[in-house]
Amino acid sequence: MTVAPSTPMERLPEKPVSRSREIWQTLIANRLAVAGLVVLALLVLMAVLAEVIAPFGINDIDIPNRLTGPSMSHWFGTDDLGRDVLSRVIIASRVSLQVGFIAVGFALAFGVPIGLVAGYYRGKTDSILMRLMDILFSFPAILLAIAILAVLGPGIRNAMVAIGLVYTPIFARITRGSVIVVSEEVYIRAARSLGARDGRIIFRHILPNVLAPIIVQTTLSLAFAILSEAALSFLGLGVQPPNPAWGRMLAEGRNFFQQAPWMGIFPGVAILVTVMSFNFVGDGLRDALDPKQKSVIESRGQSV
Amino acid sequence: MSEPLLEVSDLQVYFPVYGKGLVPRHINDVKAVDGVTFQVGRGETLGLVGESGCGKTTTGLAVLRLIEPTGGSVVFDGVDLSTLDKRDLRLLRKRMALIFQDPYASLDPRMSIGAIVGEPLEIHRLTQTRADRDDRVGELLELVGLSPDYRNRYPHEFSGGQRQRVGIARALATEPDFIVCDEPIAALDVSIQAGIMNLLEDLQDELGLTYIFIAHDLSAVQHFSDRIAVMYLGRVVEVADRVALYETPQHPYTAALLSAVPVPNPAVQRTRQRIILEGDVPSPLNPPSGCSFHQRCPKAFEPCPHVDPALRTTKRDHDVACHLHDPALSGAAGA
Amino acid sequence: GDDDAETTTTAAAAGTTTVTTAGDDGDTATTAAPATTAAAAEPMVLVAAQGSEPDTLDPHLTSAYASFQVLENVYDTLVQPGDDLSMEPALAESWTISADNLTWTFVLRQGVKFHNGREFVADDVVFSFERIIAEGLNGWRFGSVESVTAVDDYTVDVTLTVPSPNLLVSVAGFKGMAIVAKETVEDGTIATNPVGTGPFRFVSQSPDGGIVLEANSDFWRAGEGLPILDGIRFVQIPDAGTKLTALRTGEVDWIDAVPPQDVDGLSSEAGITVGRVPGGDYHYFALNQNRPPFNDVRVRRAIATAINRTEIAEAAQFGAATANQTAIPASNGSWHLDYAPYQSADIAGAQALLDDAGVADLSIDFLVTSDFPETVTQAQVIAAQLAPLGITVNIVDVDFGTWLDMEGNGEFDAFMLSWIGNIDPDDFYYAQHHTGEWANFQGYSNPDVDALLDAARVETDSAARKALYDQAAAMIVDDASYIYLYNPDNINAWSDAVGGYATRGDNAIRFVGTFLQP
Amino acid sequence: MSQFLTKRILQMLVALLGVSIVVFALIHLVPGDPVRVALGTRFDQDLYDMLRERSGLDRPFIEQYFAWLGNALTGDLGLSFRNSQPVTSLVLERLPATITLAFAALFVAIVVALPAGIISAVRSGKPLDYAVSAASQVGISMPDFWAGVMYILLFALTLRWLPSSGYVSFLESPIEWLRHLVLPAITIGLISGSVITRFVRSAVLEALNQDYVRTARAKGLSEWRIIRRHVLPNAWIPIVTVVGLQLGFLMGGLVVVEVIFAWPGLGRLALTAVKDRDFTLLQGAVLYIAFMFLTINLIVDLIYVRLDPRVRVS
Amino acid sequence: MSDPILSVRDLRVRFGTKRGVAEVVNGISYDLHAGETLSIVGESGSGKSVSVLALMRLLAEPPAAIAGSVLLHGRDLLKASHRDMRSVRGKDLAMIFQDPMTSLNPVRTVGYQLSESMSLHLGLTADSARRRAIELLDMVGIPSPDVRIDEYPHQLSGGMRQRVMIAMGLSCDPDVLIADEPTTALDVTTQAQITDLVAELQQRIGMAVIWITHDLGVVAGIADRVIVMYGGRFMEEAGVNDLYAAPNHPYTDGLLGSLPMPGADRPEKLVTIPGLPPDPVAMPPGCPFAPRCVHSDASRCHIEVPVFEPDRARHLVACHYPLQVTA
Ligand SMILES: Nc1ncnc2c1ncn2[C@@H]1O[C@H](COP(=O)(O)OP(=O)(O)OP(=O)(O)O)[C@@H](O)[C@H]1O
Ligand SMILES: Nc1ncnc2c1ncn2[C@@H]1O[C@H](COP(=O)(O)OP(=O)(O)OP(=O)(O)O)[C@@H](O)[C@H]1O
Ligand SMILES: [Mg+2]
Ligand SMILES: [Mg+2]
Repeated sequence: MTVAPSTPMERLPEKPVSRSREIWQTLIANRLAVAGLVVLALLVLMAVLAEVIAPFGINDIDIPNRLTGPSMSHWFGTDDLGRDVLSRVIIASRVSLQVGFIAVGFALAFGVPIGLVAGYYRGKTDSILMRLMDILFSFPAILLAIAILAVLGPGIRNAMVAIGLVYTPIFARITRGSVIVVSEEVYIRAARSLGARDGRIIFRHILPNVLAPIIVQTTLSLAFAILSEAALSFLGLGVQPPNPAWGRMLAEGRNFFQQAPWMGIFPGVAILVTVMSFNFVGDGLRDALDPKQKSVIESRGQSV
Repeated sequence: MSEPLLEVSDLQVYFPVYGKGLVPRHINDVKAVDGVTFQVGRGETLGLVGESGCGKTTTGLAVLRLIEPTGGSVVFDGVDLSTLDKRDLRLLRKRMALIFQDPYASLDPRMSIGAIVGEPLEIHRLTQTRADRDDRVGELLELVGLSPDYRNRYPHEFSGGQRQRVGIARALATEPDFIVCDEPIAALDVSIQAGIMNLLEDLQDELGLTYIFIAHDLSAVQHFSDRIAVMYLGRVVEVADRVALYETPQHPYTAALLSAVPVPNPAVQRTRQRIILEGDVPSPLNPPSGCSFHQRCPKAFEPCPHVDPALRTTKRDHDVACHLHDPALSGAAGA
Repeated sequence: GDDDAETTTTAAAAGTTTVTTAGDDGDTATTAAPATTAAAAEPMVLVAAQGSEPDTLDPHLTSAYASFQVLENVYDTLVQPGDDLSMEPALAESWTISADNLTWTFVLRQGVKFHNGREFVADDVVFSFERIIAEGLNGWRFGSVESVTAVDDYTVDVTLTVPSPNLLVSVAGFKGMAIVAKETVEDGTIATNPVGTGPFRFVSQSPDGGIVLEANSDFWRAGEGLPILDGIRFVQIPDAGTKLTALRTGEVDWIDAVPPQDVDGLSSEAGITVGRVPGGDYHYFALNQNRPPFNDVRVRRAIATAINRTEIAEAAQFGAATANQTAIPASNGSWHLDYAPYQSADIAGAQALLDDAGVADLSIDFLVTSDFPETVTQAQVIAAQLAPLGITVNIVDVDFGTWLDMEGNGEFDAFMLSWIGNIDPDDFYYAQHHTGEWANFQGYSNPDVDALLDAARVETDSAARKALYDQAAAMIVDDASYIYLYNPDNINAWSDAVGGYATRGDNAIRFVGTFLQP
Repeated sequence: MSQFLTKRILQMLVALLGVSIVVFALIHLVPGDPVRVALGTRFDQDLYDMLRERSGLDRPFIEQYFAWLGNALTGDLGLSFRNSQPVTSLVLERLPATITLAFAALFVAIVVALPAGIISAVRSGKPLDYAVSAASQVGISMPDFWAGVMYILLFALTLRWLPSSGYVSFLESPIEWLRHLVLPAITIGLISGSVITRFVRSAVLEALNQDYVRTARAKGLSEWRIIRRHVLPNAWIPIVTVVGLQLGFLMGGLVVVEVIFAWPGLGRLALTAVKDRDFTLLQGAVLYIAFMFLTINLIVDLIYVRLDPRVRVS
Repeated sequence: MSDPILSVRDLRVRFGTKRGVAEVVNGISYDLHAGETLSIVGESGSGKSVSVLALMRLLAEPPAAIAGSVLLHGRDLLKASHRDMRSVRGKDLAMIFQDPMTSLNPVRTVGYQLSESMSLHLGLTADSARRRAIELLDMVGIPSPDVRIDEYPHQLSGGMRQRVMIAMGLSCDPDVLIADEPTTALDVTTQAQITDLVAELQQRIGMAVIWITHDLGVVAGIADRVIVMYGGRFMEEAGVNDLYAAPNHPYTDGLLGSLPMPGADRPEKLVTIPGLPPDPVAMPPGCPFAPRCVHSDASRCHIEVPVFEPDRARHLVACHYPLQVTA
């Protein structure tokens, strides 16, 4: 094998970079997105190791020490049954993160394709799909939840499905709105001229160009899903007491708003931190998917 | 003309015009293409020229069924495109390509150049491995005068001419039989123009490609085409061999057009006489009665405002739609 | 109310007497009647906040406490529980019992008028009772009634199949047995426009204005200057915190319940009075005796022994409750049984019982409902208390509609709820613990208890009757048919401007003697 | 035009029919029934059977549905199981409060979200953007009951500026109407506003990157005018979509806020109907919500056509 | 000669990219006088568009970085405040963009986009702005201007959009019009109409024009002076007659040689300049054209950047070995 001599001037030919790699690289060049990823990773780690980390058990009732404020022994204070709020927040992360991610994942997995298809094909397909979504959206979420409980049986997994189902029409509508506009772009016609299948046009061309509002809705839904888990828990659909979930803790804390604000504040902060870090990642992802924004980010790394 | 690869007859494309009001109502049509008939032979290049807005792009799109024609038929290689279902049409697209007039708008802003050019290969599974595809993309970029190093860059990072060449590379990727080139060289410097035309010619020679070549640069059109069709307000008004059209233009519009071709010589260009077209430019929204050119035609005479001239063959391979060349009326013209 | 100033003054003057004669048992200080001022021209309307919404205003068809809060002031019953919960005359001035104890004859008050102006007569009693029997939710209370007949306009006979010493409580224990005007039933307006004989007349109901009542100037106690208020407006504030705030800001004068955790704070707040009396309700849980191992009395006793009732009451009610091992609270003077066989939180004793029964690794599906949130809290405390025994409590928290279904179908190892508003021991025990009775969801069956309950039902001698119930109650407690927890206090709160109101042991909301001082 | 509307109205009717079928099916699927709930713990089999028979609940499922549907088609939505009131009037009674709150909240939301979202996009990556983003995320993460209780404690209890709860009809007293409206409207408005802010930011950011913005700059237009006249019009579609969704939510009633502020809205009615398994009442409430939502979506679809000339009605 | 209206000095534009810094415009200088037409021709991708966008400060910074100076009426635009820049743009300095589809707002009517700068800079009322917009559309040869004015960009053909852009550029009678390939999508008659229109305006109001194009025929018709650009640098600058008669730079020569001649019989092949243009991320150290130049020599061309010789005032060429020496 011979090594071809190369003049110093000659640049090595650029390797084609795969799209996902490129997005990832741009994403991790964004400080906030990295911070978000790190926090999310820590949260997930916390959820996995919850039992090990939590200083107390989730149902270590201690009535005499109920409603005591944050202290050395109970950093986040105690709740109305004298349980350690910190421990409950830590253990609750498991359910809440799951609910958030899985429910939103469900809604994404169904809502976005429905919106894409409806917005791309318009006409009858659009009418049928969107009216179905309208029907779904019209239901009081609680009724839907109770019905799912009845059909699938109670439990956290079904709670996720229920929440996911509630969010599906929202994703569908949001997606469809943007798809309708993007479908009219010339590059869509160009893709069609190449003989691209509808599926390809929808997922390769339209989807990346409508991702911004979907990302926003995803981060929002995450917060709402975690919160609405509380409502479902009350209907027996979610996690059952004494197992904690952030939304449920917040809801219970409301009754002690004046006596023990920490009962609600800490789970609330946990939700906020999750949502914020998710948001940072979402914003970073959006930028990474937008080549113009990407250029701006890359140019920061260059001394021009 | 050799055996036709493409036969377009009486093609019509109307764009609906909607009124104001809460719920838009269809009130009128823009007759962008209104009864266009022509053939393109295998291995032939048909130049398509005409005034801006006369329907060239729309014709090109309708021929490829990228917009649904309102009427008429397009037969490609013996197949009436309107009879094809979605899937067959899609498969046929491997053999037909379009170079878009607006290069930037036709490039997906979120795809890198490499992905854009590689897309047709992927769609029609023309390359087996990723590496193959990357190689081929590099080849294609090089072919149009772009460095393969640019493959990871995005459309907004390119100059107008570079974007146009990306579009050309994409169109060439599947090695189609037939390409509609809608102003493929408008944004290129002359050297690259020459390079692209040479490339297209080479491909034609090697692979027997067929082109519809839409351009405003009549020198380039004449250089590149075998036959040239002149369009005016949604119709073909003259079709002729490249030389015949230049040397003996029959339609007054063609003559006017030719007289306006700029010459790259300041001395000549600044002293040249152009045929100035007077009168209002007609609109496809409400085309004039009779011959659509009559209001601006220096030679208009009695029948022109009333009778719509049909495209008829006057000489061998030379068709024109003008009363001046209607044998039945030629006497009147003289009068 | 459109009463003029003069009426108000007279009414107010009479207020003092009423309050004193009503025999206030001293829980609430009797406030002096309001002084007559120029402001008296302003109608004296009490704004009362309810925590939930009345479903229907038809007394025979509602089971909502919120409806009864309103109807208590609109309707009358033949007799009514007095402040000590013994029955005192109301629409019936007197009553006599036949020698065979099978016919009760009620002599009705004369000159009483319905709010629509028609006079109240015996036919109204017959009509109302027949309606209750035929379609009312409380028809079961008339289980022993054979017929109701009007002897004349002012005399009604109630004929029984068996002697029923608790008949008075059954026919008049609360406003579910109210005497209604026949015509309102026939024209269907009863559900929205109740017409009764009570101290206040229904005026209107709307989503924004709430329920408006005005003083009934023809009230049969008008002679005593009752009612004093010109009117009452019931507003519905479902959130307990908001309701409390509304009381604090003066937007409302009275609230129907106070979240237990707020009671202490509120009591010491200036301008607000908290009325708190031991209540007649009881909280309990029951184990499903149709399922092993809960059919084993040792297992049930083990659980009853292991729990700490005081802690449960403290946790759920913040001390506003009294732990109790039987059903009937001490405040129900006549029927209470002081019986507490279980050691509190006796883990060792409980373990011994379980070992004896050969039960280990017990797991309990515990049915509770967030519609009654204290059940959820209590279940968690119980779960913690049973944990040392190695018992796993799986709390099943569902909505009440589902809860009822699951309870009815026996889909539980344990369920928890409370019974409210009982006065007579029969109401405390019979339906719940008699074999095969409709409320016996836990599947308890003890022939001895059945015999005692049957006998007590028809025993007309009070002392003998008490003895029978005491025996039955002890057996029920020993068998842990129900595991009784505590009796919560009844709590209301009102602004200091409100006078002549007292929280009652039966939780009836009576504003008949209430007044407002400027 | 009329053809499009006719088509959409037909679709709406079909959708409403679908809604009613699903409500019917669901309510029969879930455990518990209205009679059982009405009887509560005082369960009595005879009474139960009698009441079921009287309300027709003992008949086969399909038969019940068609009986209901037959009446519904004549405009009679039946009587509530629970209190025998006509469902139509129960729902109508709640409408003014629901609609008032929905629009007031939406108003607050838009007034907050548009400027906040725009500023955040224009100053993207700058401190102001972070501040707005953080605020909107707090708004999203803070549940309505928490926010509502805080406002009540602050504005009603401590400052005594506003009443803590209740609803007063506009006709009765416009001033009281407004005073009672402020807190609930702000509670939901700020949450909705946080949601809309995120969308405004994202849509504006997207449009700001386009070439026509450069053209507008080349004309010498001020940045604010460019935002208003060139960027926003291109950003409207996603914004209008969420606003439509938000309005749909709001029109359906907001259980928690209605509870906290003792607001006589539809959310509580629907919740009660679910809890009571009051099928007829629930049908009425859900049909109303569905109708509102379908109408809003029809309007949104029509607005799309206005907003982007390339979009056609389908 | 009078003072120039616009004078560009040592303008440089770089883009930070992942691959490195792209040196897209590498120090260009020129003057523009009232009434004058300056044509910039050159290699596709040589930096023509970027250089004019830079002087209008319309490049996003980052990723672009701009250096040098741009004096308009003696004031440096690169140092001007945003507010000053706004008052200059559209009024003193108007621009016609190369890509008419994406440069027009898809959701605003043609009329709206046209009237906007007129009401801003000329203070016209809505009505008169509309009237003038219709007039302008008519002037650029769009049929039924009264109907088209209410249409949206996507309803127009490519050439019509381009003419809308032109009308927009002309609407406020700017001192300097920068036209970036304004007639590429126009047929020759319409193109002639446009060039006539611009020439007429130049006559009337002394507007100076920078006309970027690839159409050497157009250049021959309109330009006073021509600049040939390659690889971010100016290769040659001369009066239009001089340039066509005697191209000095090998690149200019190559360009002119690539033209297809109208009417002529089809030659076997068009002549092209072999090779690829330089990569702006890795600019060759010497003359950017050297790698493709038949006359280049390794000792000078590949090492030393040729510059304009200042003494050859009327015909400047940046080449170590110019083709001919003009008198
Ligand atoms: N945003 C960007 N990031 C990186 N490179 C860019 C960017 N914009 C333009 N370029 C590069 O700058 C160079 C000059 O582009 P410019 O658009 O000025 O060319 P041009 O001379 O106008 O060409 P054309 O005649 O094809 O329009 C090109 O090589 C292009 O790739
Ligand atoms: N989507 C559309 N909606 C309405 N009218 C349209 C649409 N597309 C094109 N038109 C109209 O159709 C006519 C023909 O347009 P077309 O783009 O085919 O012209 P062209 O010959 O390609 O012109 P150019 O040389 O300027 O590109 C024009 O009048 C144009 O306004
Ligand atoms: Mg075109
Ligand atoms: Mg350019």
